[in-house]
Amino acid sequence: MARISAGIATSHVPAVGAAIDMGRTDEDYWKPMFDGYEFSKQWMRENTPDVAIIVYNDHASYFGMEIMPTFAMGIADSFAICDEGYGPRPVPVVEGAPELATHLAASLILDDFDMTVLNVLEVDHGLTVPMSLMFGTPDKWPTKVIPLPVNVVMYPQPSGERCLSIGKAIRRAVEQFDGDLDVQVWGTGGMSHQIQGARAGLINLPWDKQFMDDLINEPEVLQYKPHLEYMVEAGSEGVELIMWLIMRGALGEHVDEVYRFNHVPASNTSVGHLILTPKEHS
Amino acid sequence: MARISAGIATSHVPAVGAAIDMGRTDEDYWKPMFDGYEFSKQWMRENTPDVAIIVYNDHASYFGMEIMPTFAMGIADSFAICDEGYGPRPVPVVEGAPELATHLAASLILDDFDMTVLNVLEVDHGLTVPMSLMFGTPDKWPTKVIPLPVNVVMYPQPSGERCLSIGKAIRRAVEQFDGDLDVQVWGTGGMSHQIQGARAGLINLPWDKQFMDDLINEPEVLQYKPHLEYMVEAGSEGVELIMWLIMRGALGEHVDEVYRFNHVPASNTSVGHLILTPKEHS
Amino acid sequence: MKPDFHQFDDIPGTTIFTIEKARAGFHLNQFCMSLRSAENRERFLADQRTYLDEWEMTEEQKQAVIDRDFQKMLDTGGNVYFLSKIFASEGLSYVQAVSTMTDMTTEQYQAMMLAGGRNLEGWRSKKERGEA
Amino acid sequence: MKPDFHQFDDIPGTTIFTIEKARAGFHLNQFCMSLRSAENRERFLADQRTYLDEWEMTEEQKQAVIDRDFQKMLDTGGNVYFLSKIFASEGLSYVQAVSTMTDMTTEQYQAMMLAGGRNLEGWRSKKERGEA
Ligand SMILES: [Fe+3]
Ligand SMILES: [Fe+3]
Repeated sequence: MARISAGIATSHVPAVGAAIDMGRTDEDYWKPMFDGYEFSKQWMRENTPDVAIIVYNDHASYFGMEIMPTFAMGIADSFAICDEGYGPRPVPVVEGAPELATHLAASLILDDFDMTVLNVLEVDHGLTVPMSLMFGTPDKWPTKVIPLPVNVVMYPQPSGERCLSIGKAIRRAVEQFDGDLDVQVWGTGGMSHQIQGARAGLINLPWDKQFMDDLINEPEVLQYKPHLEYMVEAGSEGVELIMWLIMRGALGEHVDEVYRFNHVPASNTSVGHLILTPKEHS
Repeated sequence: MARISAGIATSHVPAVGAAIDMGRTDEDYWKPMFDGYEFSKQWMRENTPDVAIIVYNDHASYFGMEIMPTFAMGIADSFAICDEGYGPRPVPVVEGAPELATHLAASLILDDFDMTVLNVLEVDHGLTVPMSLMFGTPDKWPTKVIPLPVNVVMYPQPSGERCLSIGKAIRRAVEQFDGDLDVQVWGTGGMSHQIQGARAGLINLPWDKQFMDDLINEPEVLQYKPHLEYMVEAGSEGVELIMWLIMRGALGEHVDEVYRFNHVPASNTSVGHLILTPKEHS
Repeated sequence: MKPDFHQFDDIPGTTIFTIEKARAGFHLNQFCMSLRSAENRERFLADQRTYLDEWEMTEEQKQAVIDRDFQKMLDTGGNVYFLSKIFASEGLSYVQAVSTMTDMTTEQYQAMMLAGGRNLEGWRSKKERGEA
Repeated sequence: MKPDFHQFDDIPGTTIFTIEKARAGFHLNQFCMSLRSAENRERFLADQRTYLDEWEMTEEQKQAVIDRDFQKMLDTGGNVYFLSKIFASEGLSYVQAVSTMTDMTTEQYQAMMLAGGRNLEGWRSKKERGEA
């Protein structure tokens, strides 16, 4: 039986990827942030999953406006790295987990989630920056990946209830997979940030910390937070945080907090990071 | 207030489009079938809607296997005609209804349907053959169209419950649109047919007729019919009929049967056609 | 709900295009999609082998295309709507192509359709037919 | 549920990319997408007007691109992730480009970020700010 062993939440700031790729992680600006992920890299070495289901959003990198799925899933053997305008990040190609992905996509559709199935997908910083933060700079990623792109860019985004609910369905589906796999679910994006307009640069660290508390302790209440509140309180791009709800839904009712980290700023963003594990018998 | 004034169900056989395009509708083979649509063309002249929401499936015409959405919606100004391998059908370009479509797509996402939004779409015989059957061969289509492509080609298809349910959500959304529009919903595809394998040519007219009765009178029961039954009893391609449930869901609890027609065969297919209107105060 | 990809196995003479089959047939089906343009149809018909070698298909799939063995194409992950682009490129109709997958000639198949189509009796279950 | 595209109107200094805006900005955003290839980035930078004229954008959108007036691009349907391809093609970072939409210099903006970012107080509501 496959099982979900942990959930990871982390911001996915593009400048963090650039800092890694240019070897600038020891600079004064960046060091405090990267230091905050040292625990996680160590923890991840000891808890490397077979497969990471990475919930993220594409940032106009692979998907143009021709087609905008609400929930999609990459079931391919591998996923190339997007050119986001600066040339592709120099990171290894991302290896897929087609057997689990096929099972998962089918299970979700049978559970009335209207998935878009992707046999071809290139992945952007939303997916690769979290991998760099958790795994460093290996020649080959140590885990296989199922990309789960969510529309968080165009209103209307999926509701918080829908996000928590698809997370729960992912948990059920993973547990029904015939195969002994250790699976993690990663929720990426956020925390508070706004990268457009006269209000750009908005950061709301107290709100971010409360969001983390609620995500851990009260996801059934947090799911009803309207998107308008994310946008007002955490900035127009803060609404990415609904993707953390998917990760949380996949962990079951109660969780243990393994690690928590906050840092301001990385580029325009409040960085937040959690490692959670399902509480036994929950 | 916009309102749903009628539902149309019809098969969408490609050979029917070819017969129309080549002017062969008076031939012995075709005449009985086209005669069955004469009432409908007349009725449609008197009941031309402002917008037809056409539920259909793409037949590997626009969508390849790179990306396969479960439910999509075309919100563009217009939709070009696909080249399905024989050159594009010589029919007018299909004009969109972007304001209603935008409202509708957004409403459905807010109701937790995980729509894929299409700003670009070319439409195939699944959409254009029903238009030819209902409107004949005008220089310009008399109605605007919102294409709603559904995955019925790859298992798992959306469940019957999900199809009926999105139909109901379409009804709610149309009624909430600020604008005085007459809207029809068309469900296309079916009836029994199988166009592959040693069992090709399967037709099950008694089953088709029962399906029509149940669609009209017992959609709340019919929604639970498993896809396996469609495939066994109505052929592997008979599962297209789940798209009729979307139309039915959009008509409310009770309907009047304005017209019904069955004919066997058109090419490999049992042809079925219904005109239904919502019963007043239902 | 756990997907059941084997629930279709008992249907005689029928290949259901599942998400698993779609993965196996991906390159075959993408090759078919390329035949939506007149230019590619011409190139394909002019030199099939060369055209097919541009695609990451298995040799079995390529040979099935050259042989117009549609059943083999279904078995190796093809879907009939994709495969229709192959016979459309030669101007063949669905009836002409589909009948090749049955044990009938096109004329016999046409006659069966005109007489009301294939009767379901005897075609519900491989077990009932003694095929399973 | 009826969509409410106006619920965001009271947020100061913020443009929410709705499905309606996405329609208005479609060609602008598709132009931006084209800059994902190095070849197109070069062509664009070599002759911006000619490159822009290949797209069905409004004159207002084209001029906004030439002026690097990102606020105007947002107003006419652009989304910042798409628009990022414009400043990426010149090697600019998000901070450099984003700061041009504020009333600060890039240095002032950087300093604000280092000091903890923009404080939300006073930035919740246009009505509260007397802007509405
Ligand atoms: Fe992001
Ligand atoms: Fe069809």
